[in-house]
Amino acid sequence: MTAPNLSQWLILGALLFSIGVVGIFLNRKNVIILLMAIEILLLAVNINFVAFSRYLGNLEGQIFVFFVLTVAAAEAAIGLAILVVYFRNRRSINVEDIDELRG
Amino acid sequence: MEIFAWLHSLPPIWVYLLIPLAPLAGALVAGFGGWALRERAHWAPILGVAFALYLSIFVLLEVLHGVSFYGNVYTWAVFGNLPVHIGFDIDSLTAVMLVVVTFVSLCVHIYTIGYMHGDPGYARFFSYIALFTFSMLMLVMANNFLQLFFGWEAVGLVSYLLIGFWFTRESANQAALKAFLVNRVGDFGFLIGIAAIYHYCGSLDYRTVFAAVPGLVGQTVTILPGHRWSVLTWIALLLFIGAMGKSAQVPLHVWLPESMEGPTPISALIHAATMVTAGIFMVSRMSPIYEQSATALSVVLIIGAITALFMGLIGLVQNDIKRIIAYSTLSQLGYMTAALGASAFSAAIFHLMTHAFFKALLFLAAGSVIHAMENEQDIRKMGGLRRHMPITYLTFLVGALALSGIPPFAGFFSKDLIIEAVGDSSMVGAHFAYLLLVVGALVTALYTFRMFFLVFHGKQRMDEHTRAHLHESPGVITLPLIVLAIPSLLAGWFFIAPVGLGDFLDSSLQIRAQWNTVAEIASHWQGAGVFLLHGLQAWPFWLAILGIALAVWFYLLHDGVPAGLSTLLAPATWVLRKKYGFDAFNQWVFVRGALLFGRRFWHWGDESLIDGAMVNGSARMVARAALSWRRLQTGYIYHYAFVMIIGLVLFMTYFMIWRG
Amino acid sequence: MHNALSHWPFAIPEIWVLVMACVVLLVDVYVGKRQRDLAFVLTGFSLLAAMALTWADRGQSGFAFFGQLRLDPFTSVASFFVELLTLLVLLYSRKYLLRRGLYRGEVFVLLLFALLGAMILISGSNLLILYLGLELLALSQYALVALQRDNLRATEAGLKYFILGALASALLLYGMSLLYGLTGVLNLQQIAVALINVGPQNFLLVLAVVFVVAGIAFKLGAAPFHMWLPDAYQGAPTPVTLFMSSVPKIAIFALFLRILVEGGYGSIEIWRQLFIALVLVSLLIGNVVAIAQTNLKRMLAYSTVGNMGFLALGIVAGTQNGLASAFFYAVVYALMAVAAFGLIVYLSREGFEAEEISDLRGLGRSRPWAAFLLLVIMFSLAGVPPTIGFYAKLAVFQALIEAHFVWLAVFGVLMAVVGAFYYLRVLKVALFDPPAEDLHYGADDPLAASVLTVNSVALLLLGIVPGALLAFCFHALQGVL
Amino acid sequence: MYSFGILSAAIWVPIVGGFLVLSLGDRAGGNLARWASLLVSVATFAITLPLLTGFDTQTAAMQFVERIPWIPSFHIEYFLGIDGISLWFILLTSFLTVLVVISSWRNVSSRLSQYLAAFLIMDGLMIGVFCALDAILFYVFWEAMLIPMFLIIGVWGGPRRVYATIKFFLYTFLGSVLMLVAFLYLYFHCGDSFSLLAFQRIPLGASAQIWIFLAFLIAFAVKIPMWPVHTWLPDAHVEAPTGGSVILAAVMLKMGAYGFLRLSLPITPDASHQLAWLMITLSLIAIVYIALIAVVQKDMKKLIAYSSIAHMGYVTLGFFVFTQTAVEGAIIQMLSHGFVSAAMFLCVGVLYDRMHTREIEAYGGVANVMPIFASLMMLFAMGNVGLPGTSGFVGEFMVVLGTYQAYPWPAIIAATGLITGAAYTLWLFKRVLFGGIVHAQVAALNDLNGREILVLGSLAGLVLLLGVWPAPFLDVVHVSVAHLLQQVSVSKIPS
Repeated sequence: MTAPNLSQWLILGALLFSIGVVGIFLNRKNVIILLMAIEILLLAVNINFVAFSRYLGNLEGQIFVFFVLTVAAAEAAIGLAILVVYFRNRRSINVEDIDELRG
Repeated sequence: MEIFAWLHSLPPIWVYLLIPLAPLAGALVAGFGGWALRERAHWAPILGVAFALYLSIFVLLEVLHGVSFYGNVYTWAVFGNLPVHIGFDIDSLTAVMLVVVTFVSLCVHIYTIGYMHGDPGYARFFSYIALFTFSMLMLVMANNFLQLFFGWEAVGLVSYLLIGFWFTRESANQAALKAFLVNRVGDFGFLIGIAAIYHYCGSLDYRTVFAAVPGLVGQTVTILPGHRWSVLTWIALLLFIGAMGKSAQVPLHVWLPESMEGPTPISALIHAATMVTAGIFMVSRMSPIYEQSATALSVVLIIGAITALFMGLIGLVQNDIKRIIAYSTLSQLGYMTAALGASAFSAAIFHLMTHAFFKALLFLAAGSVIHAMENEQDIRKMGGLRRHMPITYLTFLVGALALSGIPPFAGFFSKDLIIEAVGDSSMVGAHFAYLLLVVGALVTALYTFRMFFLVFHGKQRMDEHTRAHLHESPGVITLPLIVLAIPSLLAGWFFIAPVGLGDFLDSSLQIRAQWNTVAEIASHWQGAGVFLLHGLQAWPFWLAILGIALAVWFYLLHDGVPAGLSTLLAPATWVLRKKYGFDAFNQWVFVRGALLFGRRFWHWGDESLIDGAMVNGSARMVARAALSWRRLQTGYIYHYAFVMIIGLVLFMTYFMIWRG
Repeated sequence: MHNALSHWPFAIPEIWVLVMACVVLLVDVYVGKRQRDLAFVLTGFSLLAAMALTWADRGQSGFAFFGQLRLDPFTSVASFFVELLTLLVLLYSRKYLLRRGLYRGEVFVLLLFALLGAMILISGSNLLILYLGLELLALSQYALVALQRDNLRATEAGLKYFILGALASALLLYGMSLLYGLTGVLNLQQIAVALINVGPQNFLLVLAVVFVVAGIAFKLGAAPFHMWLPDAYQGAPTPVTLFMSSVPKIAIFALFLRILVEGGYGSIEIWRQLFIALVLVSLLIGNVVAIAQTNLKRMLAYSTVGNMGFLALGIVAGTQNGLASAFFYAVVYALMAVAAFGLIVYLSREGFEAEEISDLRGLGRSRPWAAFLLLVIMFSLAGVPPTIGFYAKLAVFQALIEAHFVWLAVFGVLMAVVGAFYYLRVLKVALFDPPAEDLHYGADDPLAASVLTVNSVALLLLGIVPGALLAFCFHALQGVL
Repeated sequence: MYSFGILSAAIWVPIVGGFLVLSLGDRAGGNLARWASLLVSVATFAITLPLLTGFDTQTAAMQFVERIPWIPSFHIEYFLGIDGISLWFILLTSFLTVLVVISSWRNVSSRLSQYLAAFLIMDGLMIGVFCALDAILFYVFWEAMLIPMFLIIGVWGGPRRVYATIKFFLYTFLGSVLMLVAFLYLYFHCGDSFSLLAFQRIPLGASAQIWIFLAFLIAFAVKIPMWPVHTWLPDAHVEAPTGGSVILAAVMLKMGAYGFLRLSLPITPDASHQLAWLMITLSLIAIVYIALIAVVQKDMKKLIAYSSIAHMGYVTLGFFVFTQTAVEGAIIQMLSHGFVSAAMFLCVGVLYDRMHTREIEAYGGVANVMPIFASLMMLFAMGNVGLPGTSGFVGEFMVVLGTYQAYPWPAIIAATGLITGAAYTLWLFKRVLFGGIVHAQVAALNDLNGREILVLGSLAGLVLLLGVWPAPFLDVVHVSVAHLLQQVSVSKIPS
């Protein structure tokens, strides 16, 4: 049982990314899920970075990952904040109810 | 003569310049000062025209002494590098026209004082007729086609204004519009003709053009593919279209009878004596061109002859006194045109001259009658007027005899000369034309004296009121009648030798020897007396007598006959009453046609196709796209995200598949 | 190995803005409750100072922090403009914020942080730095949009903007990761070097560029990545729209310039194609759909999409002139958008946003001067001379034809005609329709009024003598290739 | 030749003056604005007069040239200059603006100062178009001009003004943007210069010429307007206030024609020759088809608008037969149409001010109560008909003659305008002025007042002068036209 090679890692990243993307536009239920999907997207990217960094043998990628994680945290915070204020107004976080603005 | 002495001290150009300018000045004074002058407005124009007449006589005398003039006044414009001038060409032809125009015009002016007395448009009327005199003089004095065209259109304008003088009358306006448009049709051809001349001769100046004409012989032009016409024929015919318009030749004659809607003095001056003869004058002027094209001359000859007879025939069934004279004018113009076709230009001019006198006389006399009848124009409501208005009666008789060509009245000489000339002509169609003209003599006499008898003889058919007021017209009206009666009586006798047969006009005309019928006639019968004797043995004279006799029989002795005849010849009279259907044809084809196409183009072309389909159509298309695309913006996050991803995927597939 | 801080002076403006942001935050926390204006004035002052500092740096060039930040003509010119625009936003919105109880410190702080993000995007020279700048800008904007807590539309707009924005950043980030994987470096200069021997056929490169372009297109608001934009613009409080429609455009153009020109110019053959597609779709969607709008803010949002299409035309040209004209377009567009939304801010009052087109009925009679300014703004947006808007389009088309994209230029001008229609419609309502009695504009803020006047008249005067501004912007991109 | 910046003055005095008038507002019942704008317009006219007196008719070179860099980074210059072709139109513009100001003295109800300001600004912009020698400068004036006209029609226009003005704007805008593309294309071909004179010199391939010609064609054809892109004009005219119609018909239409002379012919001579058949066909369609449409119009202004299109048909026809007579005739026709159409629209305005309708049916027998008006309008009608002695004749005459030199048939077809023109003009005249008084409203009409007599009278004088003695007008044009035709005769296709 050998360690997976770069392309396998990349495929994993791509798959995760696709899952995240699909999660965003297939989910009709709940905004929270959207936030989770976004997290998955970022994680997929992180996998890419780490994999590359590992195989290229330089650390920049892994440094990048730390920042991405931080940003992701900030993003999640703001996202949830907005979600809360939205819920206060709309009394719902159902994705299908978010259609005040259109046309 | 010493009354002209002082003029010799002037530079000739001034004299010539003053001839048209004097009436113009009169016109301006009457026009702009009219509101103040009112009933005194006639002085300026009359003085102007009188002065013009005075100068014209001087010019005529000068010309008789062999003085001629050809020069420019000022440069109107420069086309590229070709200067176009306003200038005068003074020769015998011009001189004759000058005198005729100014003389008749003066008579009409004086006559108008009485005739238009009390009309609100008194001043306006005088300014118009003076303006007309100016335009006509410009026309006849022109030494280039530009000025000719200017005068040509200007007289048309004034005639339009005068026909519609009583602009509150619908019929008058209609007639005016019709006159202008029909004339424009002629001018259209005329303009093309000028354009052709400009193209081939590179100038608009008479002498340059005439000098260039011989060089054009044999040149051809292809207007319709496959047809090669002689350039000169093409030009000559185009110019003749103009002449047909102005001189009311078939089929462009339709405007002249209706022009009788205008006040009678106008009918006398413009629609009988002068303007309508512009075509005759023009063609004579262009004799160097016409003499180069037998085809053109034949066309002229035949058109003229047709007009001469068939318009005369219509005169037989008319009941409006002015219209009868109008149709006689048409027929007489036909005679002149026919003369032109036979290269008998001098004869044409001669007839033009005599006709001017006696036709003006007839119209003015008719006007006097109408005046007395309180604007009744229907001869069936007249009769027995001779007792009430002797002067009018006599002068009218003179005119009638002259018109019918009874010796020794003026009309006899000129008309007989024309018929002779056509008879001797070797042109294609000359025999046919001759026949028509000879029969025309009979017809002329018949309708003339029908009118004469119905008006002045027989029982009085007008109502009581009118009869009570019957009276001879005032002096200002009768005086011109008398003045005009004299030349109507004598002009033929005195002028046939110089003008008709003689060489007086030769300086202005170019006639090919083999076509010069007039010279031939002249060689046989020297002088008026001989010619008269010959005329007495010729057909036309006896036919004229027959015509008068018939008229006597029909309208004095057995006045049942005409009715019987008309029932007998019902179809013929119907055709004549319908005037051969020219008017109906124009109405249906041209007027209705134009309106129809106009509406179609407007509604279908502009509104529906261009605006509806193309302009607003594209706008509507965009708007529709806007509304439908806007619905893609559903407001749902997942749709938004989906669209983004679709875009992304398309990008990738583009590169993966199409770019490999 | 030189000292880490050796070149820090090159980053003074960024540092200054960062510091001042924190200062304002503290000031607001302690004295803000009593002295609202203090924070406002302080922000204004810090912006002015930032402009001064940037101006002072003009002409120098070099790197700071081991090439993390770079200073070059473009940096100073672009940051100068973003600072200026932020200042305008601030001045426009004071009364508006006061009226709606939004006149609070966090607004200013967020503005300053967003500005900082923009400035980092402009000067960043390393994928990581650029990413941080982008997120800083984005996160502050999410917050700003949803600032009006009790307003459903605002919060909904915030939510949408946030989710889609996060998705877009993720796309961009993914592209970055691929780029990193391809080259093994994050520094743009090194990336450029590394890409020299990577052909445009390289699968990873294509993928990377596609993702990066998608991310950039989203942030610019170019179709088909524009869907968030109308909702966000319409829902956000107008001053925030004001900011979103101006500053980020320049910043994101800078991002493009850094990644795809400085770093990835080798891949021009790839991204040019993508931008052609973006141009076509954006011009169509933006200009056509705008016609169907009744809400002025939303209409202007679509017009943004269209204008981003025009901007992208310059990018498609891809030449020195092309990029310069695109930058010029971004600047000019930002100025016009600020004026347009500024007018709405100026006219609005409590309970009346003046954001429906019909709200402008009869402005010509009731407020001739405002109507005149509207006239200038609209014709400038439509690109009709003699307004600066015309020269922006002129520059773009000129570059395009220089690069032999005549057909694209023709398509562009035709779309400009379509676009002219909805600007005219606004003018029609404002100038030709009779005024309505029920309309009472705010229009009582001398500050906003004067700023608006200066701003709009500038559009006209710059149109009559555009030489200087044009040269300024074109000079900024000298030797960018 | 050295100039004291006359052209700049002629452009900027009215524009600045316009903004001053705008700032004056309608104080003192607008009297302030009235007199100020009269002053400005007269001053502008006075400024343009030296152009005529100081003009050298012996050279085809540009005169009164002003040339300074404007937008260096694009090599765009502030480059002004005039030759025999543009001179008359500058004078025409400044003169008509004076008339428009006078004619709108009393009859503009609302926002007078803005109205007058719009005209003054437009005055400057239009003069700018006629003397700009830098393509972009030309384009800037060309487009900027639309803005005031857009407002004039939209704000002071009739019931359907919004449709009309937006149609007008978009139509013309669509036309001009393609011209801009052509300019940019030329800019790169001629080595970074926007100078029109440079454009005229550069060699161009056949296909390139065709494309550029078509781009120009759309721009100018819309402006002239030529069939089939003419439909904006009737709407614009009908809805525009009198002054707007006057400027629109008298000056703006000329710009398209001017564009042909200044741009299309010299820049793309081969294409012009190659597509002459197209241009001639379109012109003839305008003369025949449009004239027939004019006959059946019910609205006076619409009728005159259509007649304008027909008359402009002679202009384009004259251009594309390439004979000097025709081209000069076309230019004179433009000038004459400037006088006549302006006068006709002013006449309609006179009636409209009194009865507030343009429907022909609503009138009849006006001549009874308005004799002075009737006689003046008769004169203008005759000018419209092209009667010798009026200005209308000179142009048509020369065009027909010149056309015949090149092609007989087009000349013949064009000459039919003689008939149709008379038909619609005089029929209109008959229905409106002649006949009995139709109703009390007409009976109540009062004749022209002094101001109207001044305006119409001066135009009448010009119509007659140009008709009786066109020589001085033509003298200015000869050399420039000769030079133009020489340019057109030389192929620019690089061998």
